[in-house]
Amino acid sequence: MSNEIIAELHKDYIYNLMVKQEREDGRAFDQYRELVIETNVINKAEGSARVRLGDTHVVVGVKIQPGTPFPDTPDQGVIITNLELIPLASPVFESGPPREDAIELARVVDRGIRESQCIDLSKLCVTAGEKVWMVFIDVHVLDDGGNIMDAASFGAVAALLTAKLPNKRYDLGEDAPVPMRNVPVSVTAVEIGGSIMLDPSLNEESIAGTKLTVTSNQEGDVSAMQKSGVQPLTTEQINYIVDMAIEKAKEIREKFLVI
Amino acid sequence: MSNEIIAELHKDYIYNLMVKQEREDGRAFDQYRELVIETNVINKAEGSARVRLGDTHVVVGVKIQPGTPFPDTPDQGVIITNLELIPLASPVFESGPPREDAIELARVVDRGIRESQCIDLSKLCVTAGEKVWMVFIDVHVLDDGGNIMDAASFGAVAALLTAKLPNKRYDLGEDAPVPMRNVPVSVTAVEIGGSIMLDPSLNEESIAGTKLTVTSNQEGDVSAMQKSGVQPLTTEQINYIVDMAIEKAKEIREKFLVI
Amino acid sequence: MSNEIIAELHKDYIYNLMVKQEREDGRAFDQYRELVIETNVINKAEGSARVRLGDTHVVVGVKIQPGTPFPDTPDQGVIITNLELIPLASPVFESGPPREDAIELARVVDRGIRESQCIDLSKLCVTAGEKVWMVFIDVHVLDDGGNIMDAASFGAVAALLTAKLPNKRYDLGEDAPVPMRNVPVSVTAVEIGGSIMLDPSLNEESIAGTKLTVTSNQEGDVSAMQKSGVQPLTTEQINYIVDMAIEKAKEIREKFLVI
Amino acid sequence: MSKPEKLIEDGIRIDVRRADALRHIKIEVGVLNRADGSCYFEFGGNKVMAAVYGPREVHPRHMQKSNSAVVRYRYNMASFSVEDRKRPGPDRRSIEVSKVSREALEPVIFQEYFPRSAIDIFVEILQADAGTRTAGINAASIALADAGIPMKSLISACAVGKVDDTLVLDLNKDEDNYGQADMPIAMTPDGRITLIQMDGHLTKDEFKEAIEMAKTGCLAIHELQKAALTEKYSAQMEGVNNEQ
Amino acid sequence: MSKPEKLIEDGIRIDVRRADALRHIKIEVGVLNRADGSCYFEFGGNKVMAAVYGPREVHPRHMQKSNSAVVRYRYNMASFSVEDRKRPGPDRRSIEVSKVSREALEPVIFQEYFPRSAIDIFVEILQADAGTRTAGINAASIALADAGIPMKSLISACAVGKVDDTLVLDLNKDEDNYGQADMPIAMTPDGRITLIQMDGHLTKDEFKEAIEMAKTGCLAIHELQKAALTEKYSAQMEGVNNEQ
Amino acid sequence: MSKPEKLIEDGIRIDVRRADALRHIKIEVGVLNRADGSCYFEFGGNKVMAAVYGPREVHPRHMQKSNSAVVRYRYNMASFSVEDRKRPGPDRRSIEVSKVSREALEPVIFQEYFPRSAIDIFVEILQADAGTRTAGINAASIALADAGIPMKSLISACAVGKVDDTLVLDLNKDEDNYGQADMPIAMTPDGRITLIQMDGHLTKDEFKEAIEMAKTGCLAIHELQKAALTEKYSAQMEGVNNEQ
Repeated sequence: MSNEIIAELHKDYIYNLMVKQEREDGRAFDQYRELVIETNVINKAEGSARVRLGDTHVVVGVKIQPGTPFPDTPDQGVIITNLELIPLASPVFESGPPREDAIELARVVDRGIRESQCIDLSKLCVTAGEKVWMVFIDVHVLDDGGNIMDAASFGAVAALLTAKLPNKRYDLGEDAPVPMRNVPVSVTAVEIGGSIMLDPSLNEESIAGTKLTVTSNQEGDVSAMQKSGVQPLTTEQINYIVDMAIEKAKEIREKFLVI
Repeated sequence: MSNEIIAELHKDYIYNLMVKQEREDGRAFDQYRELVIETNVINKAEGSARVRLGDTHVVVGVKIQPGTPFPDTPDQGVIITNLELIPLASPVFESGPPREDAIELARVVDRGIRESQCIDLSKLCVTAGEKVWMVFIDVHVLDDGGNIMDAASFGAVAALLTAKLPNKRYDLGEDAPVPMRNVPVSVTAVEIGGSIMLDPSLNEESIAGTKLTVTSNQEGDVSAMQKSGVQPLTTEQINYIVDMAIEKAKEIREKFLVI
Repeated sequence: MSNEIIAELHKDYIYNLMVKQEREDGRAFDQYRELVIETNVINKAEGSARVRLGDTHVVVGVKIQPGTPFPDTPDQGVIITNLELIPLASPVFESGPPREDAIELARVVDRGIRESQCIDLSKLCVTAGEKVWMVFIDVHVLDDGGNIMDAASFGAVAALLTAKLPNKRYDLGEDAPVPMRNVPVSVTAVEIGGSIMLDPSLNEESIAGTKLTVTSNQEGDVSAMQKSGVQPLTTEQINYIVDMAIEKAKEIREKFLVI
Repeated sequence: MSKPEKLIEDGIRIDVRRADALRHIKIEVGVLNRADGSCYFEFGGNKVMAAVYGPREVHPRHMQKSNSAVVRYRYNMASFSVEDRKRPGPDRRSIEVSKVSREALEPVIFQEYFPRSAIDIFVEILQADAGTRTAGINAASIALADAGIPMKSLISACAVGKVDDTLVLDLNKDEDNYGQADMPIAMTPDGRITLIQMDGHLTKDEFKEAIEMAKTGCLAIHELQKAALTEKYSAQMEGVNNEQ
Repeated sequence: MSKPEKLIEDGIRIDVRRADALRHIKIEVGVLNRADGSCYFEFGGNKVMAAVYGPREVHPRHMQKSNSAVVRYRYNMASFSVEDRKRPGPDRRSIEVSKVSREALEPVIFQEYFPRSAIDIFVEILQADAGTRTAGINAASIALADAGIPMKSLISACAVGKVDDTLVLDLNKDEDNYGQADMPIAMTPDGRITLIQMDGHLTKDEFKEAIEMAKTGCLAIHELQKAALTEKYSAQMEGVNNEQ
Repeated sequence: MSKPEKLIEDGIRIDVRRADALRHIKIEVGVLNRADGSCYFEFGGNKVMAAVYGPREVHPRHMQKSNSAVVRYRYNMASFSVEDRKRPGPDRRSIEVSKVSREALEPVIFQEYFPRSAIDIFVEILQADAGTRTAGINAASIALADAGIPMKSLISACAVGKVDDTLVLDLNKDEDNYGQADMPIAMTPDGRITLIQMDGHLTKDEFKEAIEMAKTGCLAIHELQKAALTEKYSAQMEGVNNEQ
């Protein structure tokens, strides 16, 4: 709870720094906090990753099981993304079914993956109309230090990049990698007092009026976008963020290529 | 909320009118408010109707899909009736799963249709024991001006009378009308200060101790009945309402024959 | 509610008795209250029993239906135990889904039956991998006079001992008894002020810091055990209770052999 | 079972009753220790336990009424009470039955004596055999009296139905399943109807005959209810009888 | 239907629109009696009813804000509004849509005028045809004005998408199903964006063009919204226009 | 995998342990920023994160106790922690585990120091491998100390089981699946047992031997817990050790 009070006291301080074009932790406006991605951290999962982005800490597990396809896409696998803001991760998270914040986060992570078509869903079909692979992406947030959005998204992509289709377990031959054909990268910006900055810390997030998340693919095109928060943005601000996000995504994508 | 306060102030007024054998809106005790039924208002539904009964406004959609029959009636279609008192329709309705009032309304609408046997359920069988038509009747209340019961019931019957079995969509031949063989009509009466009157307005409903809904078929026989509310009724009152309801149903039934 | 207040006033009294090695109702520390077990009390159930243990009153019904086995045990029947603390049975029970107390009771009853292997689950297989008997044990508590745990357990075992597999109803031949090969008996002790006593009454239960339930089989071996409550126990106390419980179980088991 | 060819033969029903006969009724008053009042009621194959708690505090608070008690009624079927196991917990049917049962009893309870308090009625169907809601109301009415709740009168309930084109009192399960109409009714001893529901098919004349038949049934049940309470509280019942 | 071979032919879309044309819009203001403000809105095949209640008391109390009104938005699809019947009640999609729609409207509401109170916005989708969230926001914005809630301006919303490699305004259902990108936007009349979401595939240049296209669409809708309100409240609208 | 022919051969278990050996344990203290205290605990293949918040305000209010803190414990398995994906949210098993785990820790917490407040313990099972509840209790006990909650002592927990008619300490997954008995135990360093559960089959003598075996295991774990805390808080630990 004390964290909350400190955050409150920091608000003015951060705001005042912003005016001087500075951030509390000394970062440049387009600079991310330290990002550490470890993969294969959960051996019961078909793919997994632990992401530490500054003080934020998430674990993503990918479980893959056979299931029935949707009637309108009989020859395509299914992606289901779930994210829980468990009370272990923050004094302000509560037990119970996911609320709108968690649902929004899960759906934006999901769209970043789905809309970038980074997974070739047609290769997740075992028997058309009958059996396809169901890919469950479960994001477990352990410590909320701000910008869960990007940490979750990085974790999901990293877990997928190392995930295996468990063919052997279901007598379908040898295990094979999940058919990934792109590496979408989500970049989140906030607007505070007219300034735009990337990768908000918890304190920055708490005083920002609005967030904009832009997911771009390795061709540098936009796959998904989400504004979250009450403060309006101008077209100029949005265009500025999109340009910045596409550049920053290229830099972050390098991290995935060495996984 | 102001509507609620006005209703409160009206109570004495209405009660006093009642004693003088008068109603607030000048209607005779056996007179319905203006009733307008439009059908085919929702083209995504297999059948639909909009009902305005005085200030009350409901939309009913009928969706028809193939499904599995119940084990004890393998050669009969299935009717499922749902009614929601959504918070858009009244300051006193709340979000969330249906409460006892909504459930009672749905079940009485359902029984009026089911028990009058107006739908020939055996003609809703596609393959005995395997596939039958599931008829979902969904009542959406948009404005509660009193006597939702009858408005919902009229809407359900009107929507069914114009509904089509979507054979084409499921490769089962040409679309065909829902096999209707009767037109049940629900008539609701209230007792206020010893007087019986039909089609209560919102104000009348709020001061009535009890409601009695009588659904009769086109032969003039009773198919379903429900007393709702705490005030007891005498046998004489009930018999009087049943006689009145059967007569009034004949008049209202005319509205359906021109659909 | 008055019962609750009386219980409160009794606490000191009972505690003081304990110190004098006495119980409120004059029982010896290892003595159960009067136990009456009637079976076949619900003819819609495949097996049933009514248990009165002092002021405690439970009815247990066993329903048996065909169902699909779990994938990892394709040739074994399924036991599902449910217990509800319905508000009819006590002023402190509430409506709604089972809470931790009811869930713990259900699971301990279940383990007593499951872990003693008193039911030969392999004989509940109809067609391996496809159809097995599902045995639903539903415990309905009607009056909470203390030690629901043992009353529920006795009722479950008694109901099973008289239950029939409904072969006839499902065209599988003649009805047959549920294949029982042991009679597990649950015995619950409490610790109050250093003394150990069996079968706590409601008042005793309310002042006891902890309960220990020991289920033993007819060979005198332990099948299941559960400590419930905050007060720690020493190894000596636990061993003392285990010895006592095994002896007492032999005595109680006699009741079942005459069913 | 499948539909029998005839549900009535020579005026005799499949359970060897005449058209106007009730099933066997067994009443036990005050059978539970924790409840303030209780009643075990057998009505044909129905086995029902009713308990009353109150007047007591209302939780949650916002349900309190400042000038009267709030009456709550929970009708619940045990999972094992029916042929096919019922999932535990309330379903739409039991919510509706609870509502109309509560409304059947409220008119005779002096709710205004207990402002800001709750009178809770719990009815558990242990075995079901057509007529559970009327069995529950009969039991609950006795449990209220057993709890000492001030009442204007008892409430008695039974159903009338139509089978093989004949009106019959107190349907059994087969008559309910294969009959043409079912009409449960609850009433005060002086004939004021506090619950009426109907489904099926009745002509206007049949309806009027049915309602009279139900009255006769309810009055017979009322005598049994009184007798059961008198047996338990010979002295205290004086007052209750005077109030009626 | 399965994917049509071409969604655009000679610059004309399958519903005979040009790339920059909106679908037919029909607006009725103040159509409900119980609500404090309401609007029925047709947008192509979308049929949407919006109602506003408030400012009114907040239940549950702990949701109150001491220095401003709390704005709540409930987007709900009727079961019969879509091809395959939707289960009643909120799902994950409708919870997200409710959130972003609320955030699209909050910036123009003078929430600080009504501390400790609630402004409740209910949007029911009676018929869905791609673009329900933007239809809902357009309707809700008018319903807020109809309820007399003080606002800095109206909010207007529409989507831009990409089909057959061409940017098009206001996707219809087939374009939504088989198109390459969908980007709903909501904005104030002076171009401040209060909602933006996107999925699919847009190059950076396409994106920038798309956002301009959306602006044009929103401004056109804004004129229709004003006209509908003016028609109903020719006199009262003076003030609102000045505020813009 | 299917049941191995032998779970113990020449006194050596399938994971090359002797009957009385614990699996590998790894402890990290204070690994989370937001929580007031935390501990990451690996116990064989179990990976567990525990966090403690409090003493803090109780929501909802009616859960407050006027003369002590309320202790709450939430044991939760991540969907991906097990072979077959687990549906998110509490199930009956996790509710029971949460209850007995809370009762295992409450006796050592000075709850009376913090009336009207809550001490919340959250345990997340990230990877499960038999013994998650004991791993969780071990982790939670350290997290409580890390949060500075006054405690009489730490609590240590492990299971004893029976496989191939032999008593063994600290079952692994295969021993749990194919063994004959499983008995998790939690205790104070001075041997007072705060959790005991058992299922399977143990003779009276085996039971008594098993409980002694568990004690030895718990004491070994206690040393590791102390060491991990000492490492982090060499100075502050003085006080805690004195309290024991």
